[in-house]
Amino acid sequence: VIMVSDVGGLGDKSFNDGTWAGILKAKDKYGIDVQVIQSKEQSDYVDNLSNAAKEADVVIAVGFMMSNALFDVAPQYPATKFIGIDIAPPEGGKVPKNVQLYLFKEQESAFFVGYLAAAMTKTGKVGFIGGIAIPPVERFRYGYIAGVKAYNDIYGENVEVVVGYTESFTDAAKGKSMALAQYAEGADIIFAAAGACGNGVIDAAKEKSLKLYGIDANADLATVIDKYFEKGEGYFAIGVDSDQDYMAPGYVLASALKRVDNASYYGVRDAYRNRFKGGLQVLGALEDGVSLSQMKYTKGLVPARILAEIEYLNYAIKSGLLIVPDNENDLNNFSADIEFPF
Amino acid sequence: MNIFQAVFYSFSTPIFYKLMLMSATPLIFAALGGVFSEVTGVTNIALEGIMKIGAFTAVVFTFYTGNPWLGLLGAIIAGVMLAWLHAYVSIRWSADQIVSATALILIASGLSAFLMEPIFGHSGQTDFVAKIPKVKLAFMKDVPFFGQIFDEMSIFVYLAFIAVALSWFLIYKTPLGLRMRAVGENPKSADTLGVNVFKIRYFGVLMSGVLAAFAGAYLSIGELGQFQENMPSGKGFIALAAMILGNWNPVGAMWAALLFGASDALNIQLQSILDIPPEMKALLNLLPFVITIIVVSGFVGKTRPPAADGVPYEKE
Amino acid sequence: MKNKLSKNAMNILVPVTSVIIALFIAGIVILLIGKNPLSAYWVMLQGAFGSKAALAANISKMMSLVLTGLAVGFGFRAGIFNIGAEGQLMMGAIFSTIVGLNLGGVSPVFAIPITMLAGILGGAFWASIAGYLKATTGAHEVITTIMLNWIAVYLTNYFVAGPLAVGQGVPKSPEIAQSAQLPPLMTVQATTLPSGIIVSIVAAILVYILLEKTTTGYELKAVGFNPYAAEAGAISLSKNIVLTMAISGALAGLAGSMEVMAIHHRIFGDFSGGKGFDGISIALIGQNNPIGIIFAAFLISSLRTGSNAMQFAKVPDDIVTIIQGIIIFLVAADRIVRTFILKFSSPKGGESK
Amino acid sequence: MKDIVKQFPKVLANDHVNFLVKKGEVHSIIGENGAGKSTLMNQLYGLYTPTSGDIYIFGEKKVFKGPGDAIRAGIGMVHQHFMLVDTLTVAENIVLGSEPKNGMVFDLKRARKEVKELSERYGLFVDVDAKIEDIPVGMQQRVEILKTIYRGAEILILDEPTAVLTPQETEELFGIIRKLKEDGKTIIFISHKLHEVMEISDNITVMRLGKVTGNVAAKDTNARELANMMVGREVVLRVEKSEKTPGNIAVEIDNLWVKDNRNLDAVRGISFKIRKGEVLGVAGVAGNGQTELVEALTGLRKIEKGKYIYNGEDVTKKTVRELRERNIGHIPEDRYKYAMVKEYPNYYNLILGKHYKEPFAKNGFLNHKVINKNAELLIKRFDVRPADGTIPTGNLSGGNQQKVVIAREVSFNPEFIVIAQPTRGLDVGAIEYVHKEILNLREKDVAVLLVSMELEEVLSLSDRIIVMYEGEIMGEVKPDEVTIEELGLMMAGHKLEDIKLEEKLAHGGDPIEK
Ligand SMILES: Nc1ncnc2c1ncn2[C@@H]1O[C@H](COP(=O)(O)OP(=O)(O)OP(=O)(O)O)[C@@H](O)[C@H]1O
Ligand SMILES: Nc1ncnc2c1ncn2[C@@H]1O[C@H](COP(=O)(O)OP(=O)(O)OP(=O)(O)O)[C@@H](O)[C@H]1O
Ligand SMILES: [Mg+2]
Ligand SMILES: [Mg+2]
Repeated sequence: VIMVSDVGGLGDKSFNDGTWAGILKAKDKYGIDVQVIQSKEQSDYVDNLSNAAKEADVVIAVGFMMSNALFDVAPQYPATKFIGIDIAPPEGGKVPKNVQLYLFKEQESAFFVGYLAAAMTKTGKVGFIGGIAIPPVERFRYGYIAGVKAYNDIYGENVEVVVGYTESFTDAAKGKSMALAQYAEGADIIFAAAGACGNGVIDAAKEKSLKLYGIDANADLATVIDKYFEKGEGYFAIGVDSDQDYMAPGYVLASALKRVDNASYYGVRDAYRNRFKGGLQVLGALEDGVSLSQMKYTKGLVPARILAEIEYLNYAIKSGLLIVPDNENDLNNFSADIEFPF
Repeated sequence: MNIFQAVFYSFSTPIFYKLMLMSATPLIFAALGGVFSEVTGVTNIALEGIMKIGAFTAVVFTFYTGNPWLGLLGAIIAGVMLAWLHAYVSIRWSADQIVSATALILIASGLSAFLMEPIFGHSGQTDFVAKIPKVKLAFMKDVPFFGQIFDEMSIFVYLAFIAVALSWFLIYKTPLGLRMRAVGENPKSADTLGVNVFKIRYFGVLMSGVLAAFAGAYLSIGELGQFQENMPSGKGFIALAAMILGNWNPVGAMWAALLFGASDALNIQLQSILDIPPEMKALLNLLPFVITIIVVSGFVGKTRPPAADGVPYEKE
Repeated sequence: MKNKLSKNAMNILVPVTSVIIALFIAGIVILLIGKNPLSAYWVMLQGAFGSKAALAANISKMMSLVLTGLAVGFGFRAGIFNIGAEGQLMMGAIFSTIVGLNLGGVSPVFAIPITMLAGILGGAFWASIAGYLKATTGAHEVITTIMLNWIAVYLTNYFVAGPLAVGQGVPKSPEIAQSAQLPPLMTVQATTLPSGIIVSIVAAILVYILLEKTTTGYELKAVGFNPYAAEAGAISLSKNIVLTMAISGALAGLAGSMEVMAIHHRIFGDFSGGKGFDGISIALIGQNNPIGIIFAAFLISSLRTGSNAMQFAKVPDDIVTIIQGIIIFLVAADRIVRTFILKFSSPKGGESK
Repeated sequence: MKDIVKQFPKVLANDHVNFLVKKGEVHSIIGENGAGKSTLMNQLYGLYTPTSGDIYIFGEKKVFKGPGDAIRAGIGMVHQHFMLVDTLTVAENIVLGSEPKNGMVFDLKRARKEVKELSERYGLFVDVDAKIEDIPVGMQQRVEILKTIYRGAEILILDEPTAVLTPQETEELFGIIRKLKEDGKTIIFISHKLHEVMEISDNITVMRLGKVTGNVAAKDTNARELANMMVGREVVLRVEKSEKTPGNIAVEIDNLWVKDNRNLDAVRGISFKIRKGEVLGVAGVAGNGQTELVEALTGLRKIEKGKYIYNGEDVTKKTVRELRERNIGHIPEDRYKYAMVKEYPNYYNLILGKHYKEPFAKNGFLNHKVINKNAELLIKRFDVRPADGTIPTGNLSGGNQQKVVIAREVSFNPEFIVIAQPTRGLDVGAIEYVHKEILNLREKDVAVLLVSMELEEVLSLSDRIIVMYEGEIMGEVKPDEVTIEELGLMMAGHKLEDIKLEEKLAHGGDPIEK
């Protein structure tokens, strides 16, 4: 199995790393040979995919950037199986037989964190920071705003969302500045769907909280939590893609997960068991494709009722009772028609 | 709020000034670095590369020692080493300074990316390390407005302005500075007076390594606490522009960096204030660049580099 | 310097030696990480030249590098540092795409040149902004072109996510009309040998002719060497500054146009991938000479293509970035290499300097 | 200096030169352009290392690693091309490299004071706070001399110090040299102007093609003999021009106002006419608006006010190209900067200005065949050496560069030509040649505006002379009706009428007293 990364490359703490984790899991289980090839620029994709196709039985293309290259290369190597992570079908909609695509319902995990943020805000304002307005980022935004709306509908509140774009997935300094600006405008929880810019957002949350709590950077989690309750407020970031809660325990409220690891694992597993079908699969909460993080460090901060509500929302989504909007139109028409059974 | 109200509102908030300073700080350091190098007649478009290696080494040293001040020291060492390469081939071997700098940018990014795996066990971004603590000014706390800007600020911000003052002093008020300017303007003339042109140029280029390393260290251990592969994100080039816009003068470079920082802060704040569609918010990011172009062409006009900038000096 | 080697031999020997030294240094690094440098380099060589597909991939990379190299080099000849090829390339790509999208019913005989022209104009327009500002207000081109680069990046993002967006996934425009696409010269599986390479070579020759055989070239070079004398010699500085920028931008715009017409058939986010910046080193390695630039571009594209393959020998690709850096560094420090060569070519040991 | 050999990559610049200077004398070196004078001195100053040979200072053998060593050995040098930092002030330039300090700080106050004192002591007036780029060349020259004295030089090398000076300034300089000599300093003086050499030196060394060809005491020789020793043939030191009646008016200037780089009025309402076949000389101390006048007439500088009529047409607002199209030629004063592209081969520099026109170009393409042919012809006709069209013009000696420029402008067949400082820095042979060419133009009915600081030159070539002072014309005279004294007064700012009036008064006495 060879994985071809996009220009983000390994170490992005996002879908490249996630995909790789899934592959490693499959490796441990089935004892297959694995390798990763990194791409430096757009024009490397065709080249790298072709070379990989000659070497490997299964080639995994990671990232939406690679879609054109993938659909050019795959038909040329019918004997090789291709797995596309976060890659949408071509415009015609016809996916080559030897290609299995995985997409994600980012809006669903964003919905959870949106609901959570709305429930947790003390200021009535939450933030969203996007990188570049590409479709996955936009789906995160739709879901996030829908989550806030749902909370507003259910509780008759009026939590607002401040939106900003860094126009970059790499400039952490800009992410931090933007987070500080949003905090200054009254937001106290910010969800960053902006790649590595998000690290800056997390840093901003930590910095603001440290000041508010009057503790220093090395304070342990217990102190942080105590202080939160003592002050009755705090600043939080919300992570994206992978579980980023550990990056600043106590300051990252939760992460909206996109389980690319599961996707790559499913793909490799199917190929190994000769059950590879080809086609498109959109992984949502139901398929364990997206979810809310474990909230290992922050669960104690959230009222049990809210956690229960989110659990129920998860159920509602999985069972189709609730459909989270994935475009501007649906978002505008969205209203949460939910009654909690408790 | 309409756009004008929003702009005025921005100017009236402390956070605007804070963001401006944060955004300007790395630019000031790097632009000063550029000034030092170019005032002695060696162009240095490798600022981006030096910043990168500085940011990276700062994290590595902090990672191993746990002490971010040693991290800063490491950054300076690495920055000076990279700058030395530039100096050595530019001064000793009359190399094309733009090519040499371009090469160093590549080497810096190759090296920092490559070393991440052996040191941290993964690539892309490093682990989080300790940051250089912020300066808290207790007496500022209750001062209205200013208190909120200066209550807690990275020491780099203050250092940047101190560096501006020191650089200005060094370049315009000391014998060394006089010689630097002479060497950048007319090396032959300096040479005929027994001034060691090569030494002075080495000094200028190495200083640019020190200062650009500060810029890099600010980004990594000053604010974020980690290094990411794309770290300076083009700030080295913007610093280059700031240096030119500031007419190769430390104080001018500072104003140029502040101008850029202010427009960047304005962009970020407007996005947080204005209720406009997402596409429009994305386009607000153009603001700093458009403002810079307008300022350079509308108000600043022609700037004048040191006459021997980029010209290797050869004896005989 | 008493050298027995002819100037031409030196011009070839220096880059070759630089490459060898760089590979040697990198070889040590590869050894240090426990890999065999020889086999790694063998894979690299295979990856760059070993097969038709490799060569095609190599040349399709080279295609726009020649053009951005020409763009920057052309500016240097006239004394202008166009650091904005990156943005001009993107503007060329945007213009070509927009025009190419709307030429559905038009015969290729018209559609191809029109689309190409659109890209050329797009790049020229973008660069002319910097040229015009320099000529009228004295605004330094390094500042303006750096800023225009960023603006072009954001505009591209805006177009592919907004007005031109199509489909899901990558923010991208639709494919341009079939009739506006440049057919490949050869297809090896998914890799094509783009016919755009011919355009690049022709452009290099045209630039050569422009510089060496025309009054325009005469004037541009004069302005580059000595603007005062040029002015006294009845050459308009402002006209030539704008013209230089426009032509330089046109070449970069053509690069974007070729990427669209011959390879991707559309524009998408993060389009350039640094080709404009590569143009700087390529121009200087090729000594701003159009023919030299062709070879310099080939050198860089070979390294890039080979490096991709080298990863299959489990050598991290960052090594290749380092190798590239070292090669370019040694090209800059060509005198060190020259001294080195002389030392080795004369048994008594050549004199330094 | 004993047996000095200096080999440059392509040229043997000094070939076993022996050169001896006695303490306390003024010793001149003369020789054609490229004879190796500057090279020899640069070795004495530690800038170049001799390929072989030894240097002895006050009897002691010295090896200089750089100018620093030479300075410490008591040697100072004023270079042929000024070594000044344009953007620094006079005081800063003078103390550069041995700055007075106050702790760590550069003590500018003391520097200014010391410089002022020195300048007063030797009568070398300078404005210590002015930037070099803003002061006239004469003052720059004084700055250069002060630089050496400031460092306590005992031996002063002056490499062509008078090339850019007015006669008055030269006289001042000689006064200074004498004063320095009285102070016991030793002076080495290089010049192409033989009468100066005769006037100031004790001993004279003549160089030719890298070798010393003669050594005489000044009192035992004369200018003519020196010229012949230098060039190796008979030279005509003063040209004779033919009697000639000028034709119609070619150029008419009326109330012309032009600004300088600092946006101050440099030319202030001057008017004159030039007829065909007439040479109008413009005399004056440099920096009195001549440069701006020249640039205005050739389209390089904007005319603020006034009229510029050429062949009956108003060309006040025309561009350089439009003026060149009308056959107005230009030989600029700064040939390195304005007259040629140093990197271009001769064949390109020989067409600069008409490069876009037939026969050199057609439909935008250069016709290299014609261009080469043109170069071949001109190089032959104007005796440019080496006779090779493909050599970059920058690699020629100054005299030959000037030949290239003249060849080009003459070959363009001008009807009006503006010539500025045409013989600056050239040796006698070359000067003779240039003067002949200017008179040839006059013969061909070209209207000539000749700007020169060399009074001799202006007097011998012009039909009429105007003198400029602070942007105004002090008066117009005929060369054979004016004395050097009168010219000198006008150059110092006295109006011709006033001078005449005073003369009248002096000669006629005071009518009232009578
Ligand atoms: N740096 C140099 N490199 C190579 N050749 C040189 C260099 N400097 C001078 N030459 C050559 O050495 C010879 C002597 O030049 P030099 O400058 O000493 O002449 P000069 O007598 O001072 O002439 P001039 O009267 O024009 O000043 C010339 O032929 C010149 O070509
Ligand atoms: N650094 C150098 N490298 C090569 N050639 C040089 C160098 N410096 C001077 N020369 C050559 O030396 C020759 C003349 O030198 P130099 O400038 O001393 O005399 P010149 O031009 O005759 O002076 P002038 O006419 O001003 O008295 C020219 O051929 C010039 O190209
Ligand atoms: Mg000379
Ligand atoms: Mg000389």
